[in-house]
Amino acid sequence: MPNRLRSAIPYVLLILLTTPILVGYLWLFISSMSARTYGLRPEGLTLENWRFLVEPIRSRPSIWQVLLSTLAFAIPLGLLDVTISSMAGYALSRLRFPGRRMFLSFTIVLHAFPSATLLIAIFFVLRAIKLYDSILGVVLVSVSLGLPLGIWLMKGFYDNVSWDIEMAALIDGCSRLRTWWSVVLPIIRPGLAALLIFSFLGGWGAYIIPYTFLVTATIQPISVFLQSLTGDYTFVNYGVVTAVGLFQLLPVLLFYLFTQRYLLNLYSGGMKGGA
Amino acid sequence: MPNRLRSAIPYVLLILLTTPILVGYLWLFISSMSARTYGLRPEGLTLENWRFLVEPIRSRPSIWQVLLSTLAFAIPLGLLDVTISSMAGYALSRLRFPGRRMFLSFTIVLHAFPSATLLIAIFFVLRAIKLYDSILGVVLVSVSLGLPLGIWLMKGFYDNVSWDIEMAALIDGCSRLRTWWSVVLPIIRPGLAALLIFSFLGGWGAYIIPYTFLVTATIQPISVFLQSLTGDYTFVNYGVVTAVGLFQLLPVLLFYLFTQRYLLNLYSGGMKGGA
Amino acid sequence: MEIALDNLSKHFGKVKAVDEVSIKVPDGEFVALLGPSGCGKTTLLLMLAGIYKPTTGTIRFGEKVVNDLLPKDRKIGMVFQSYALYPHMSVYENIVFPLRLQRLPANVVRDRAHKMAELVQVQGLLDRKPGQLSGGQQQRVALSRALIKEPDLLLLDEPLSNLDAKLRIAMRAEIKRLQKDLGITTIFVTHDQLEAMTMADRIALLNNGKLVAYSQPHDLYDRPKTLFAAEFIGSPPMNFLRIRIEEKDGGVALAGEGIQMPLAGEIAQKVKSLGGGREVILGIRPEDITVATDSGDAKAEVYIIEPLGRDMLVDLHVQATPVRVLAPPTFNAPIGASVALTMDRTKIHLFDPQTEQALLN
Amino acid sequence: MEIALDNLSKHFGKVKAVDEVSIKVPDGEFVALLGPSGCGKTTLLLMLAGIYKPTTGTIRFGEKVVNDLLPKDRKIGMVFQSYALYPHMSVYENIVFPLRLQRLPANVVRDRAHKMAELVQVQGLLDRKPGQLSGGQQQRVALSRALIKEPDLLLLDEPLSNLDAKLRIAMRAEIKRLQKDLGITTIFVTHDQLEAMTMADRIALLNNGKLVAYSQPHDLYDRPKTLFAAEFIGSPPMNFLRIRIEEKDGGVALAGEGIQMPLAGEIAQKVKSLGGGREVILGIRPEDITVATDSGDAKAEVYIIEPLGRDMLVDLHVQATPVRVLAPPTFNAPIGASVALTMDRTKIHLFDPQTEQALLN
Repeated sequence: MPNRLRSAIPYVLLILLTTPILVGYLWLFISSMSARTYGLRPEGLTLENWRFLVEPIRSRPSIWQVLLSTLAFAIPLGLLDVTISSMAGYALSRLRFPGRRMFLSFTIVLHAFPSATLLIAIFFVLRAIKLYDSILGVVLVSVSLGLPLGIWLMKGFYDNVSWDIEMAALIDGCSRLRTWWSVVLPIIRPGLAALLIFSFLGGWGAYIIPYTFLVTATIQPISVFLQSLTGDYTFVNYGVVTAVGLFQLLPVLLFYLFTQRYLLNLYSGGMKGGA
Repeated sequence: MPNRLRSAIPYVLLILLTTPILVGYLWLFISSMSARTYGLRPEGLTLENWRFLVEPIRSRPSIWQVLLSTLAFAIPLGLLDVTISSMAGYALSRLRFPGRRMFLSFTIVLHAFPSATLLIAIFFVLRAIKLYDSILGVVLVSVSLGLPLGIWLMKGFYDNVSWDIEMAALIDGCSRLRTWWSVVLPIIRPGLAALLIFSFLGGWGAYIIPYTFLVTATIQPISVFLQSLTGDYTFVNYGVVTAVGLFQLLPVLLFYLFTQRYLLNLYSGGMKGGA
Repeated sequence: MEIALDNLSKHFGKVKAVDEVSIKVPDGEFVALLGPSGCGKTTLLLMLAGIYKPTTGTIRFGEKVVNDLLPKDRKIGMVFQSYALYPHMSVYENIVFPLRLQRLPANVVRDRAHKMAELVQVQGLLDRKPGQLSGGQQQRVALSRALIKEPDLLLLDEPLSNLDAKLRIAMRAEIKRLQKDLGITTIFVTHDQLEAMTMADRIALLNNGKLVAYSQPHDLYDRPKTLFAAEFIGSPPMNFLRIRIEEKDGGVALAGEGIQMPLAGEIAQKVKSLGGGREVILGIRPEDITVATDSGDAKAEVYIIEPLGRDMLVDLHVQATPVRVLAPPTFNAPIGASVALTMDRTKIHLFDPQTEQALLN
Repeated sequence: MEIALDNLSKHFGKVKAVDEVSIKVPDGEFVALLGPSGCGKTTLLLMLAGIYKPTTGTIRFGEKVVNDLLPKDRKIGMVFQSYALYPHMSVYENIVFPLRLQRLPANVVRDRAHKMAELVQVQGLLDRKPGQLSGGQQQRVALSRALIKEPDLLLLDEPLSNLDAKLRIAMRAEIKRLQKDLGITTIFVTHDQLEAMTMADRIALLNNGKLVAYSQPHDLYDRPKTLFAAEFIGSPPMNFLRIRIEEKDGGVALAGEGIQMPLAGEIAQKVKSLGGGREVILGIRPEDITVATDSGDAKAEVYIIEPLGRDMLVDLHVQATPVRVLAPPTFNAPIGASVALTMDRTKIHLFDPQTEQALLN
């Protein structure tokens, strides 16, 4: 029995530590369904907070407009990120060219670079090339910031494809480009899928970049929309905020549920041993 | 000759693409040293913008106070992240326990989770446990958000340590704990160093979390301080902003210069093939 | 120290990795655990090391049951296939690590380390890191680290598999001699029948977690008790032919497709006693068959000839059955040539097709 | 197709991976590129495949210089050590991939694929993915993918190294027979002298990028022209002893520490002509020495005895020099016993210690 008690201790500790988080989520859910809350006790169950689904909140754009903007930002972001990373990663993994080593170091440095520091410089660049306050500009900036990690991850996947397979394709009659397209890319398909999902979800939840470089409310993505609900008024309607928060969260959760195993690839695929 | 011309094309393209970024940095530097700028042309070279080093800007805390707060945030963040990740990573890599597989999936899902969505829930939790507006609270939140990646990376390093070495240590007379401490940890030391630097620099440049959960100006880190310079006044003194920006950037750059090779370990160490 | 395994089993879920193995290893002997990959030999070794706990059965070191003893309390030394040297320590630190953990006085540690280094000839390497050593040197270091504790039992996991062919032949002899000189009871795991044959005093042959044979090398080679043992030991492997025991005119013969092999004397009596008309499997090693152009026990067609230097390995087909014969280096015949095979009567083995047990021993 | 390499070199920076190699491979022959790891054999193969470009020298396929030809234009097939099957394609798709790239009509593709699958016996596996196949099956698929183009030249990179011991012996014969049946000029790379000996019509022995021997297997075994070749070919390897040619009373003898070996007849004349008093290296294979207890050419001490089944491998020390002898399986002697060795006069090799060239051929 004391042995059994002892083995229970870690669980008790873990439960205690996890409770605040769970309570937070629970509150989120309850709050979105009620007029007011006292702690976790809801008062006045209502769907009023979810009205934003059918009717814009005061002077703001409709949620569907916001959703469209978010997708217009996140989808190109994911596609561009995967396209460029898959090409650059191949070059870094397979080709020997002057400056390759330096480029690799630089890539990883850029990844860990605090992006906030770059914001001012980026602002001037965007203004100069007339892409300030445009979705295209925000996509380009986000892709650039996402590329270092994407390239590294893709390089990891390519590194795991044996040279032999490429040589075999060359001997079987492929050109170099054909080898990449018909033999190598299909092999790293799980990696491509993972990076695509990862980038897309990154775009879905992105805040700083769109917040800084998009001023027109109609083209702002959902995370900025959500933040604006809490920031602009002296009186914040937490019910609505939590409902919108859940609205943003739910598709992400669903997405994770179905694509989790691809995301797992992202790290385990590039690494020996895996999960 | 046409061959030579052809091989020059990618370089020309790359230079054209890189120019805006370089110009941005150049402007940052020039602007910090001059009273005004017309495009890239400085007017009135001055060190006035750098006065914040010796004398607080208007009613704000002194830069050294800010620096201290930043370190008080970033150092514990790095240490805690490494300590916990190195222990959790070992368990995930080496021990078989119920729920391990689920925990692993969950970890990676949490890593890619848009943290902005969690802010509201975290706010309530922090207020409830009385850590709102305290450096400790911000450290705890940042550590939690950083752990998933840290744990995955550490797990990758542990996965690369052969079981044989651990068995050898057990047979040579070590306990399990001693094996971890005297044999396994020294082997993954490069990984620990890399994660420490990575976390520290993450803390140094962190913005959203400290901005959201720290209100008292004297305990805000430098990135929030920097942002506050641009946000609060109708007239923004860009000269000062760029000087503070450079002040934040320089130590980071220096740090990278000297620890780059550790950071390279972070990804290449965990992956087969490496750089 | 004498080691005794009694009905030892290890199950992983539903898989019986080791299944009721009983072995006695006399004090000072050198025993090989031999078998194909997945036969449970490594699991067995790790149970001896204390890394795995047996599911059932007992492990005895001398008189003491050690099932629940931790590895560090077992007085064992082990050399891993990968050598498993600590990469962050120098060779000297690697060798003395087990003694450091025992908190022995510094001068004892130093003396023993130098004696050990001399024994395995790594005196000149003490300051290096393992990464700077060749495979052979790493193995010597691993060996000295395992021996410095003066263990009661030495365990070796595929000790030669990471060495190149030439070094393997040299280390084989050296390890065997070292074991004989020190007299430490030693158990090693290998998948290579030649390694087991050459090094071990006794071979425990395992298959699917079960012990199929436990005897001396020459015994295993000359008188295999099962079809599996006959097939596994020896290279090129033994030939197997499906034949029938035929009694005719008081004589006895082995007959099969393309085979007619009359017997005489003692062997004829033995075979006769197995029963006429019985279907059996004839086993015969490549060196016990001679090839001639005229007549013999079987008619065969040359499939291909492979020069081994010392001999010619002749691949033949007796009808559809492949048969390999070691012929003198002068042997020559074109592909497809018809030849006759004569088998050495004293070296034939017969196996029951169902039970796979040897019938003549 | 005849293949000719003429002064072929490949430099990587300052490293000469392949150094002025000239070889002619007659049409339809099976040639092994043999050597220790890092000897340049794989680099040479990849130059033949068109993956690497030669630094200097020429490669000729028939009459045509192919130095600058892309791999896909060379009409070659290649089987890689890792098999290099495309994991996302089925076995059938793997096999027909080279034909698809040639845009052949669908029915031609289908017919050839089935003929090929039958030849290498993978008919039943066509719908599987490579990941579902065993090593041996993967190799057959790789072989059929290489052969379906009906190449002029077949390249094999360590074709047997990923197979287990038993399968290796079987595939060795099968690949050799397939090559003979199809008559395709074939070049394969191996580090295993036994593989080269058994499979090749001709062996190109490489060391440090240089060609050290190019001859038939039995020639390389019986009459090695250099010390390196003598050492590399044969297992257990040849024994080497430092001796001196002594002329005494008109007779001639080989003498060394613990060795006194009088010669007579033809060999005596040959050795005499090398010059009395000359220091040379005596090479003799383990099977050409006999062990006796009474007297012989050399006195030796038993170091350890290793049973091989068919023979006993006796490790001896002649003074400090290790010598290995193959003795009959009945041989037995305790460690440290004194024995006498007699060497077969007709099988001795002498090498110059400086030039490492053979002196008796």
